[in-house]
Amino acid sequence: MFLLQTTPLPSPAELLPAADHACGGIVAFEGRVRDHHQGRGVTALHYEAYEALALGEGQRILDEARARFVPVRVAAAHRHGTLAPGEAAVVVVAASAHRQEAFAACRWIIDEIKDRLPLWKREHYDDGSCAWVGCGCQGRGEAP
Amino acid sequence: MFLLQTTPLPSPAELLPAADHACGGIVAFEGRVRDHHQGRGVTALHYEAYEALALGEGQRILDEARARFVPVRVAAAHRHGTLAPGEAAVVVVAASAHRQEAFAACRWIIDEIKDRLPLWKREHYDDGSCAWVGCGCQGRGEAP
Amino acid sequence: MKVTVRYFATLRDAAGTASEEVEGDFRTAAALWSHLGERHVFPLGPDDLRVSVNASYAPFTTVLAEGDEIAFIPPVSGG
Amino acid sequence: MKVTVRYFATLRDAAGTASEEVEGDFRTAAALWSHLGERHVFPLGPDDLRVSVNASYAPFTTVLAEGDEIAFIPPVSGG
Repeated sequence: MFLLQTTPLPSPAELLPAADHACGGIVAFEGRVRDHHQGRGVTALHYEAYEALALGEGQRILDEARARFVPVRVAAAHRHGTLAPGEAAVVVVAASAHRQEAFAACRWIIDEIKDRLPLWKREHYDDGSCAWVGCGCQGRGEAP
Repeated sequence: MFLLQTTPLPSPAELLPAADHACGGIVAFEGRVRDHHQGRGVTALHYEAYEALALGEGQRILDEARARFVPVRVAAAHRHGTLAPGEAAVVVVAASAHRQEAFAACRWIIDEIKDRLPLWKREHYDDGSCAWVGCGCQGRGEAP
Repeated sequence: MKVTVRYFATLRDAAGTASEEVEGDFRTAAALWSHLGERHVFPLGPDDLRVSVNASYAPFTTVLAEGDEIAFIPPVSGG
Repeated sequence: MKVTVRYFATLRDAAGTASEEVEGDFRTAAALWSHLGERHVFPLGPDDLRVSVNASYAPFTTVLAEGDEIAFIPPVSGG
Protein backbone atom coordinates (compact mmCIF):
# COMPACT_ATOMS: atom_id res chain seq x y z
CA MET A 1 0.00 0.00 0.00
CA PHE A 2 1.35 3.40 -1.02
CA LEU A 3 -0.18 6.57 0.44
CA LEU A 4 0.31 10.17 -0.66
CA GLN A 5 -1.44 12.65 1.57
CA THR A 6 -1.36 16.20 2.92
CA THR A 7 -2.37 15.16 6.46
CA PRO A 8 0.01 13.74 9.12
CA LEU A 9 1.30 10.28 8.20
CA PRO A 10 0.39 7.08 10.03
CA SER A 11 3.00 5.56 12.32
CA PRO A 12 4.90 2.54 10.93
CA ALA A 13 2.72 0.20 13.02
CA GLU A 14 -0.44 1.82 11.63
CA LEU A 15 0.88 1.76 8.08
CA LEU A 16 1.72 -1.97 8.10
CA PRO A 17 -0.36 -3.64 10.80
CA ALA A 18 0.72 -7.14 11.83
CA ALA A 19 -1.35 -9.21 9.42
CA ASP A 20 -0.29 -12.47 11.05
CA HIS A 21 2.50 -13.76 13.24
CA ALA A 22 4.58 -15.17 10.42
CA CYS A 23 6.87 -12.16 10.05
CA GLY A 24 9.73 -12.12 12.52
CA GLY A 25 11.55 -8.93 11.54
CA ILE A 26 10.07 -5.51 10.90
CA VAL A 27 12.21 -2.59 9.73
CA ALA A 28 10.76 0.90 9.58
CA PHE A 29 12.22 4.13 8.24
CA GLU A 30 10.84 7.55 9.08
CA GLY A 31 12.16 10.70 7.47
CA ARG A 32 11.34 13.81 9.46
CA VAL A 33 11.63 17.47 8.66
CA ARG A 34 14.86 18.82 10.12
CA ASP A 35 15.09 22.18 11.80
CA HIS A 36 18.30 23.07 9.97
CA HIS A 37 19.86 22.65 6.53
CA GLN A 38 23.39 23.64 5.59
CA GLY A 39 23.66 25.86 8.62
CA ARG A 40 20.34 27.67 8.15
CA GLY A 41 17.34 27.39 10.49
CA VAL A 42 14.35 25.75 8.80
CA THR A 43 10.93 26.96 9.98
CA ALA A 44 8.75 25.00 7.55
CA LEU A 45 8.98 22.87 4.48
CA HIS A 46 6.68 22.62 1.51
CA TYR A 47 6.54 19.53 -0.70
CA GLU A 48 5.07 20.06 -4.12
CA ALA A 49 3.96 16.79 -5.74
CA TYR A 50 2.88 15.60 -9.16
CA GLU A 51 0.21 13.50 -7.52
CA ALA A 52 -0.86 11.21 -10.36
CA LEU A 53 2.73 10.26 -11.22
CA ALA A 54 3.76 9.98 -7.56
CA LEU A 55 0.91 7.58 -6.76
CA GLY A 56 1.69 5.32 -9.72
CA GLU A 57 5.45 5.45 -9.15
CA GLY A 58 5.08 4.79 -5.41
CA GLN A 59 2.99 1.72 -6.10
CA ARG A 60 5.48 0.52 -8.73
CA ILE A 61 8.35 0.88 -6.23
CA LEU A 62 6.49 -1.31 -3.72
CA ASP A 63 5.61 -3.89 -6.39
CA GLU A 64 9.25 -4.02 -7.48
CA ALA A 65 10.38 -4.42 -3.85
CA ARG A 66 8.02 -7.38 -3.39
CA ALA A 67 9.51 -9.05 -6.46
CA ARG A 68 13.13 -8.33 -5.45
CA PHE A 69 13.03 -9.19 -1.75
CA VAL A 70 11.19 -12.44 -1.13
CA PRO A 71 9.35 -12.98 1.13
CA VAL A 72 8.57 -9.47 2.30
CA ARG A 73 5.54 -7.31 3.11
CA VAL A 74 5.98 -3.60 2.42
CA ALA A 75 4.14 -0.30 2.70
CA ALA A 76 5.11 3.35 2.32
CA ALA A 77 3.58 6.78 2.71
CA HIS A 78 4.74 10.25 1.65
CA ARG A 79 3.30 13.53 2.77
CA HIS A 80 3.05 16.68 0.67
CA GLY A 81 1.94 20.22 1.34
CA THR A 82 3.36 22.19 4.25
CA LEU A 83 5.17 20.45 7.14
CA ALA A 84 6.71 21.75 10.36
CA PRO A 85 10.10 20.62 11.76
CA GLY A 86 9.75 17.24 13.46
CA GLU A 87 6.84 16.05 11.32
CA ALA A 88 7.25 12.87 9.27
CA ALA A 89 7.63 13.44 5.54
CA VAL A 90 8.00 9.78 4.62
CA VAL A 91 7.41 6.41 6.28
CA VAL A 92 8.55 3.04 4.90
CA VAL A 93 7.94 -0.36 6.54
CA ALA A 94 9.17 -3.80 5.49
CA ALA A 95 8.40 -7.06 7.30
CA SER A 96 9.88 -10.47 6.67
CA ALA A 97 10.68 -13.69 8.45
CA HIS A 98 14.33 -12.79 7.80
CA ARG A 99 15.71 -9.52 9.06
CA GLN A 100 18.22 -9.27 6.21
CA GLU A 101 15.37 -9.10 3.69
CA ALA A 102 13.45 -6.59 5.80
CA PHE A 103 16.47 -4.27 6.10
CA ALA A 104 17.34 -4.61 2.41
CA ALA A 105 13.77 -3.96 1.24
CA CYS A 106 13.26 -0.95 3.52
CA ARG A 107 16.57 0.57 2.47
CA TRP A 108 15.90 -0.07 -1.22
CA ILE A 109 12.42 1.48 -1.07
CA ILE A 110 13.53 4.73 0.56
CA ASP A 111 16.43 5.00 -1.91
CA GLU A 112 14.02 4.54 -4.83
CA ILE A 113 11.53 7.01 -3.34
CA LYS A 114 14.29 9.61 -3.10
CA ASP A 115 15.34 8.89 -6.68
CA ARG A 116 11.99 8.51 -8.43
CA LEU A 117 9.06 10.04 -6.57
CA PRO A 118 8.07 13.36 -8.19
CA LEU A 119 8.12 15.59 -5.11
CA TRP A 120 10.01 18.83 -4.70
CA LYS A 121 11.05 20.27 -1.40
CA ARG A 122 11.01 24.00 -0.75
CA GLU A 123 12.54 25.05 2.56
CA HIS A 124 11.48 28.17 4.44
CA TYR A 125 14.23 29.69 6.58
CA ASP A 126 14.20 31.69 9.77
CA ASP A 127 15.46 34.76 7.87
CA GLY A 128 12.23 34.77 5.85
CA SER A 129 13.75 33.41 2.65
CA CYS A 130 13.03 30.09 0.98
CA ALA A 131 14.62 27.85 -1.64
CA TRP A 132 14.04 24.71 -3.66
CA VAL A 133 16.30 22.00 -2.27
CA GLY A 134 18.42 19.86 -4.58
CA CYS A 135 16.74 21.38 -7.62
CA GLY A 136 19.80 21.01 -9.86
CA CYS A 137 20.02 24.79 -10.34
CA GLN A 138 21.81 26.04 -7.23
CA GLY A 139 20.76 29.54 -6.33
CA ARG A 140 18.34 29.94 -9.20
CA GLY A 141 15.44 28.51 -7.25
CA GLU A 142 15.94 31.04 -4.49
CA ALA A 143 13.13 33.43 -3.82
CA PRO A 144 12.19 35.53 -0.80
CA MET B 1 19.54 3.47 26.70
CA PHE B 2 19.38 -0.32 26.92
CA LEU B 3 16.39 -2.02 28.56
CA LEU B 4 16.02 -5.65 29.62
CA GLN B 5 12.58 -6.46 30.94
CA THR B 6 9.96 -9.19 31.33
CA THR B 7 7.04 -6.87 30.50
CA PRO B 8 5.94 -5.85 26.97
CA LEU B 9 8.50 -3.66 25.22
CA PRO B 10 7.99 0.01 24.38
CA SER B 11 7.32 0.91 20.75
CA PRO B 12 10.27 2.35 18.80
CA ALA B 13 8.83 5.86 19.20
CA GLU B 14 8.52 5.39 22.96
CA LEU B 15 12.00 3.87 23.22
CA LEU B 16 13.74 6.76 21.43
CA PRO B 17 11.52 9.83 21.67
CA ALA B 18 12.32 12.71 19.34
CA ALA B 19 14.72 14.70 21.52
CA ASP B 20 14.91 17.51 19.02
CA HIS B 21 14.26 18.11 15.35
CA ALA B 22 17.86 17.67 14.29
CA CYS B 23 17.59 14.00 13.28
CA GLY B 24 16.18 13.51 9.80
CA GLY B 25 16.22 9.72 9.53
CA ILE B 26 14.97 7.18 12.04
CA VAL B 27 15.37 3.44 11.47
CA ALA B 28 13.67 0.96 13.77
CA PHE B 29 13.92 -2.81 13.96
CA GLU B 30 11.40 -4.96 15.79
CA GLY B 31 11.86 -8.70 16.17
CA ARG B 32 8.62 -10.47 16.98
CA VAL B 33 7.90 -14.01 18.07
CA ARG B 34 6.93 -16.08 15.06
CA ASP B 35 4.14 -18.62 15.12
CA HIS B 36 6.23 -21.23 13.31
CA HIS B 37 9.82 -22.48 13.23
CA GLN B 38 11.19 -25.05 10.79
CA GLY B 39 7.69 -26.22 9.97
CA ARG B 40 6.47 -26.56 13.55
CA GLY B 41 3.75 -24.43 15.15
CA VAL B 42 5.11 -22.25 17.99
CA THR B 43 2.67 -21.55 20.83
CA ALA B 44 5.01 -19.66 23.16
CA LEU B 45 8.62 -18.76 23.56
CA HIS B 46 10.72 -18.44 26.67
CA TYR B 47 13.87 -16.34 26.83
CA GLU B 48 16.26 -17.17 29.63
CA ALA B 49 18.70 -14.34 30.33
CA TYR B 50 21.90 -13.83 32.29
CA GLU B 51 20.61 -10.46 33.37
CA ALA B 52 23.75 -8.84 34.79
CA LEU B 53 25.85 -9.74 31.74
CA ALA B 54 23.04 -8.88 29.30
CA LEU B 55 22.57 -5.41 30.78
CA GLY B 56 26.28 -4.61 30.65
CA GLU B 57 26.75 -6.07 27.18
CA GLY B 58 23.64 -4.32 25.82
CA GLN B 59 24.96 -0.99 27.05
CA ARG B 60 28.40 -1.72 25.58
CA ILE B 61 26.85 -2.49 22.19
CA LEU B 62 25.06 0.88 22.19
CA ASP B 63 28.21 2.71 23.28
CA GLU B 64 30.19 1.03 20.52
CA ALA B 65 27.49 1.93 17.97
CA ARG B 66 27.67 5.60 19.00
CA ALA B 67 31.44 5.56 18.47
CA ARG B 68 31.24 3.74 15.11
CA PHE B 69 28.33 5.56 13.48
CA VAL B 70 28.63 9.29 13.91
CA PRO B 71 26.38 11.19 14.43
CA VAL B 72 23.72 8.81 15.67
CA ARG B 73 21.31 8.42 18.60
CA VAL B 74 20.51 4.82 19.53
CA ALA B 75 18.42 2.79 21.96
CA ALA B 76 17.50 -0.88 22.30
CA ALA B 77 15.34 -3.12 24.45
CA HIS B 78 15.15 -6.89 24.84
CA ARG B 79 12.44 -8.82 26.57
CA HIS B 80 12.91 -12.04 28.52
CA GLY B 81 10.58 -14.50 30.22
CA THR B 82 7.60 -15.93 28.36
CA LEU B 83 6.27 -14.35 25.16
CA ALA B 84 3.34 -15.20 22.89
CA PRO B 85 3.51 -15.21 19.07
CA GLY B 86 3.31 -11.67 17.72
CA GLU B 87 4.89 -10.05 20.77
CA ALA B 88 8.09 -8.05 20.33
CA ALA B 89 11.22 -9.75 21.66
CA VAL B 90 13.62 -6.99 20.68
CA VAL B 91 13.40 -3.36 19.57
CA VAL B 92 16.30 -1.30 18.18
CA VAL B 93 16.10 2.36 17.10
CA ALA B 94 18.75 4.54 15.47
CA ALA B 95 18.31 8.19 14.51
CA SER B 96 20.67 10.35 12.49
CA ALA B 97 20.63 13.32 10.17
CA HIS B 98 21.80 10.86 7.51
CA ARG B 99 19.71 7.81 6.72
CA GLN B 100 22.77 5.76 5.74
CA GLU B 101 24.15 6.08 9.29
CA ALA B 102 20.77 5.28 10.83
CA PHE B 103 20.35 2.12 8.73
CA ALA B 104 23.94 1.00 9.34
CA ALA B 105 23.75 1.57 13.11
CA CYS B 106 20.38 -0.18 13.51
CA ARG B 107 21.55 -3.15 11.47
CA TRP B 108 24.87 -3.36 13.34
CA ILE B 109 23.18 -3.23 16.75
CA ILE B 110 20.70 -6.04 16.05
CA ASP B 111 23.52 -8.16 14.59
CA GLU B 112 25.62 -7.59 17.74
CA ILE B 113 22.65 -8.30 20.00
CA LYS B 114 22.10 -11.62 18.24
CA ASP B 115 25.78 -12.44 18.55
CA ARG B 116 26.58 -11.24 22.06
CA LEU B 117 23.56 -10.82 24.31
CA PRO B 118 23.33 -13.75 26.77
CA LEU B 119 19.76 -14.83 26.10
CA TRP B 120 18.57 -18.30 25.20
CA LYS B 121 15.37 -19.04 23.38
CA ARG B 122 13.26 -22.07 24.19
CA GLU B 123 10.35 -22.66 21.85
CA HIS B 124 7.16 -24.41 22.90
CA TYR B 125 5.38 -26.24 20.07
CA ASP B 126 1.76 -27.06 19.40
CA ASP B 127 2.50 -30.76 19.93
CA GLY B 128 3.40 -30.02 23.56
CA SER B 129 7.17 -30.38 23.12
CA CYS B 130 9.79 -27.68 23.50
CA ALA B 131 13.42 -27.13 22.52
CA TRP B 132 16.33 -24.74 22.95
CA VAL B 133 16.84 -22.95 19.65
CA GLY B 134 20.28 -22.63 18.10
CA CYS B 135 21.89 -24.09 21.21
CA GLY B 136 24.80 -25.63 19.31
CA CYS B 137 23.74 -29.14 20.36
CA GLN B 138 21.01 -30.10 17.91
CA GLY B 139 18.52 -32.51 19.44
CA ARG B 140 20.23 -32.63 22.81
CA GLY B 141 18.28 -29.67 24.13
CA GLU B 142 14.98 -31.29 23.27
CA ALA B 143 12.67 -32.08 26.11
CA PRO B 144 8.94 -32.73 26.29
CA MET C 1 -1.53 18.49 -32.26
CA LYS C 2 -2.54 19.86 -28.89
CA VAL C 3 -1.14 18.57 -25.56
CA THR C 4 -1.23 19.70 -21.95
CA VAL C 5 2.09 20.54 -20.31
CA ARG C 6 2.40 20.55 -16.54
CA TYR C 7 5.15 22.41 -14.72
CA PHE C 8 6.58 21.75 -11.27
CA ALA C 9 9.05 23.39 -8.89
CA THR C 10 11.64 25.54 -10.71
CA LEU C 11 10.05 24.90 -14.11
CA ARG C 12 6.73 26.16 -12.78
CA ASP C 13 8.47 29.26 -11.42
CA ALA C 14 10.11 29.80 -14.82
CA ALA C 15 6.95 29.18 -16.85
CA GLY C 16 4.88 31.30 -14.50
CA THR C 17 2.10 28.72 -14.62
CA ALA C 18 1.37 25.22 -13.36
CA SER C 19 0.03 24.01 -16.68
CA GLU C 20 -0.74 25.14 -20.20
CA GLU C 21 -2.13 23.78 -23.45
CA VAL C 22 0.39 23.80 -26.27
CA GLU C 23 -0.34 23.37 -29.96
CA GLY C 24 2.24 22.64 -32.65
CA ASP C 25 3.75 19.94 -34.85
CA PHE C 26 6.20 18.41 -32.36
CA ARG C 27 6.22 14.62 -32.81
CA THR C 28 8.18 13.60 -29.68
CA ALA C 29 8.63 14.78 -26.11
CA ALA C 30 12.11 16.02 -27.09
CA ALA C 31 10.60 18.13 -29.88
CA LEU C 32 7.99 19.49 -27.47
CA TRP C 33 10.76 20.55 -25.08
CA SER C 34 12.52 22.47 -27.88
CA HIS C 35 9.21 24.06 -28.83
CA LEU C 36 8.63 25.18 -25.21
CA GLY C 37 12.08 26.77 -25.20
CA GLU C 38 10.78 29.33 -27.69
CA ARG C 39 8.32 30.72 -25.18
CA HIS C 40 10.03 30.17 -21.79
CA VAL C 41 13.53 30.47 -20.32
CA PHE C 42 14.05 27.35 -18.23
CA PRO C 43 16.80 26.96 -15.60
CA LEU C 44 17.26 23.28 -16.50
CA GLY C 45 18.16 21.35 -19.65
CA PRO C 46 17.13 17.92 -20.95
CA ASP C 47 20.09 16.27 -19.18
CA ASP C 48 18.59 17.32 -15.83
CA LEU C 49 15.02 16.32 -16.64
CA ARG C 50 12.92 13.19 -16.90
CA VAL C 51 9.78 13.05 -19.03
CA SER C 52 6.36 11.95 -17.86
CA VAL C 53 3.67 11.13 -20.42
CA ASN C 54 0.16 10.66 -19.01
CA ALA C 55 1.52 10.28 -15.48
CA SER C 56 4.16 7.63 -16.27
CA TYR C 57 7.88 8.11 -16.81
CA ALA C 58 8.74 7.75 -20.50
CA PRO C 59 11.76 8.44 -22.74
CA PHE C 60 12.36 11.80 -24.43
CA THR C 61 11.88 9.92 -27.71
CA THR C 62 8.27 9.04 -26.88
CA VAL C 63 5.92 9.87 -29.74
CA LEU C 64 3.13 12.08 -28.44
CA ALA C 65 -0.57 11.86 -29.19
CA GLU C 66 -3.37 14.42 -29.21
CA GLY C 67 -4.49 15.22 -25.68
CA ASP C 68 -1.45 13.76 -23.90
CA GLU C 69 -0.45 15.22 -20.54
CA ILE C 70 3.30 15.84 -20.56
CA ALA C 71 5.53 16.92 -17.68
CA PHE C 72 9.26 17.56 -17.65
CA ILE C 73 10.38 16.39 -14.23
CA PRO C 74 13.13 18.42 -12.50
CA PRO C 75 15.52 16.60 -10.11
CA VAL C 76 13.25 15.30 -7.34
CA SER C 77 13.80 15.92 -3.63
CA GLY C 78 11.26 13.78 -1.80
CA GLY C 79 11.94 11.56 1.19
CA MET D 1 39.69 -21.06 46.17
CA LYS D 2 35.92 -20.86 46.09
CA VAL D 3 33.92 -19.42 43.18
CA THR D 4 30.28 -19.32 42.15
CA VAL D 5 29.39 -20.96 38.83
CA ARG D 6 26.18 -20.03 37.07
CA TYR D 7 24.56 -22.26 34.45
CA PHE D 8 22.20 -21.28 31.64
CA ALA D 9 20.11 -23.06 29.02
CA THR D 10 21.50 -26.48 28.06
CA LEU D 11 24.32 -26.24 30.64
CA ARG D 12 21.74 -25.61 33.36
CA ASP D 13 19.75 -28.62 32.17
CA ALA D 14 22.94 -30.73 32.25
CA ALA D 15 24.13 -29.48 35.64
CA GLY D 16 20.66 -29.80 37.11
CA THR D 17 21.10 -26.46 38.88
CA ALA D 18 21.21 -22.76 38.01
CA SER D 19 24.25 -22.11 40.15
CA GLU D 20 26.66 -23.77 42.55
CA GLU D 21 29.67 -22.91 44.67
CA VAL D 22 32.79 -24.76 43.61
CA GLU D 23 36.00 -25.12 45.60
CA GLY D 24 39.35 -26.31 44.22
CA ASP D 25 42.78 -25.20 43.01
CA PHE D 26 41.89 -24.17 39.46
CA ARG D 27 43.82 -21.03 38.53
CA THR D 28 42.04 -20.06 35.29
CA ALA D 29 38.56 -20.26 33.80
CA ALA D 30 39.83 -23.05 31.52
CA ALA D 31 41.00 -25.05 34.54
CA LEU D 32 37.65 -24.47 36.24
CA TRP D 33 35.87 -25.85 33.17
CA SER D 34 38.00 -29.03 33.30
CA HIS D 35 37.30 -29.32 37.01
CA LEU D 36 33.52 -29.06 36.40
CA GLY D 37 33.77 -31.84 33.81
CA GLU D 38 34.55 -34.22 36.65
CA ARG D 39 31.13 -33.72 38.18
CA HIS D 40 28.86 -32.99 35.19
CA VAL D 41 28.38 -34.27 31.65
CA PHE D 42 27.97 -31.18 29.48
CA PRO D 43 26.59 -31.23 25.93
CA LEU D 44 28.99 -28.45 24.83
CA GLY D 45 32.76 -28.07 24.77
CA PRO D 46 35.03 -25.01 25.21
CA ASP D 47 34.96 -24.31 21.46
CA ASP D 48 31.21 -23.65 21.73
CA LEU D 49 31.37 -21.56 24.89
CA ARG D 50 32.32 -18.05 25.94
CA VAL D 51 33.39 -17.24 29.48
CA SER D 52 31.91 -14.56 31.71
CA VAL D 53 33.76 -13.47 34.84
CA ASN D 54 31.79 -11.22 37.19
CA ALA D 55 29.23 -10.47 34.49
CA SER D 56 31.70 -9.47 31.77
CA TYR D 57 32.97 -11.55 28.87
CA ALA D 58 36.59 -12.63 29.49
CA PRO D 59 39.07 -15.09 27.94
CA PHE D 60 39.31 -18.73 29.04
CA THR D 61 42.82 -17.85 30.23
CA THR D 62 41.49 -15.36 32.79
CA VAL D 63 43.03 -15.93 36.23
CA LEU D 64 40.25 -16.33 38.76
CA ALA D 65 39.99 -14.84 42.23
CA GLU D 66 38.21 -15.91 45.40
CA GLY D 67 34.50 -15.16 45.19
CA ASP D 68 34.36 -14.63 41.43
CA GLU D 69 31.09 -15.36 39.62
CA ILE D 70 31.85 -17.44 36.53
CA ALA D 71 29.49 -18.48 33.75
CA PHE D 72 30.20 -20.55 30.67
CA ILE D 73 27.99 -19.04 27.99
CA PRO D 74 26.38 -21.42 25.47
CA PRO D 75 25.68 -20.14 21.94
CA VAL D 76 23.19 -17.32 22.43
CA SER D 77 19.85 -17.03 20.63
CA GLY D 78 18.44 -13.62 21.54
CA GLY D 79 16.92 -11.12 19.12
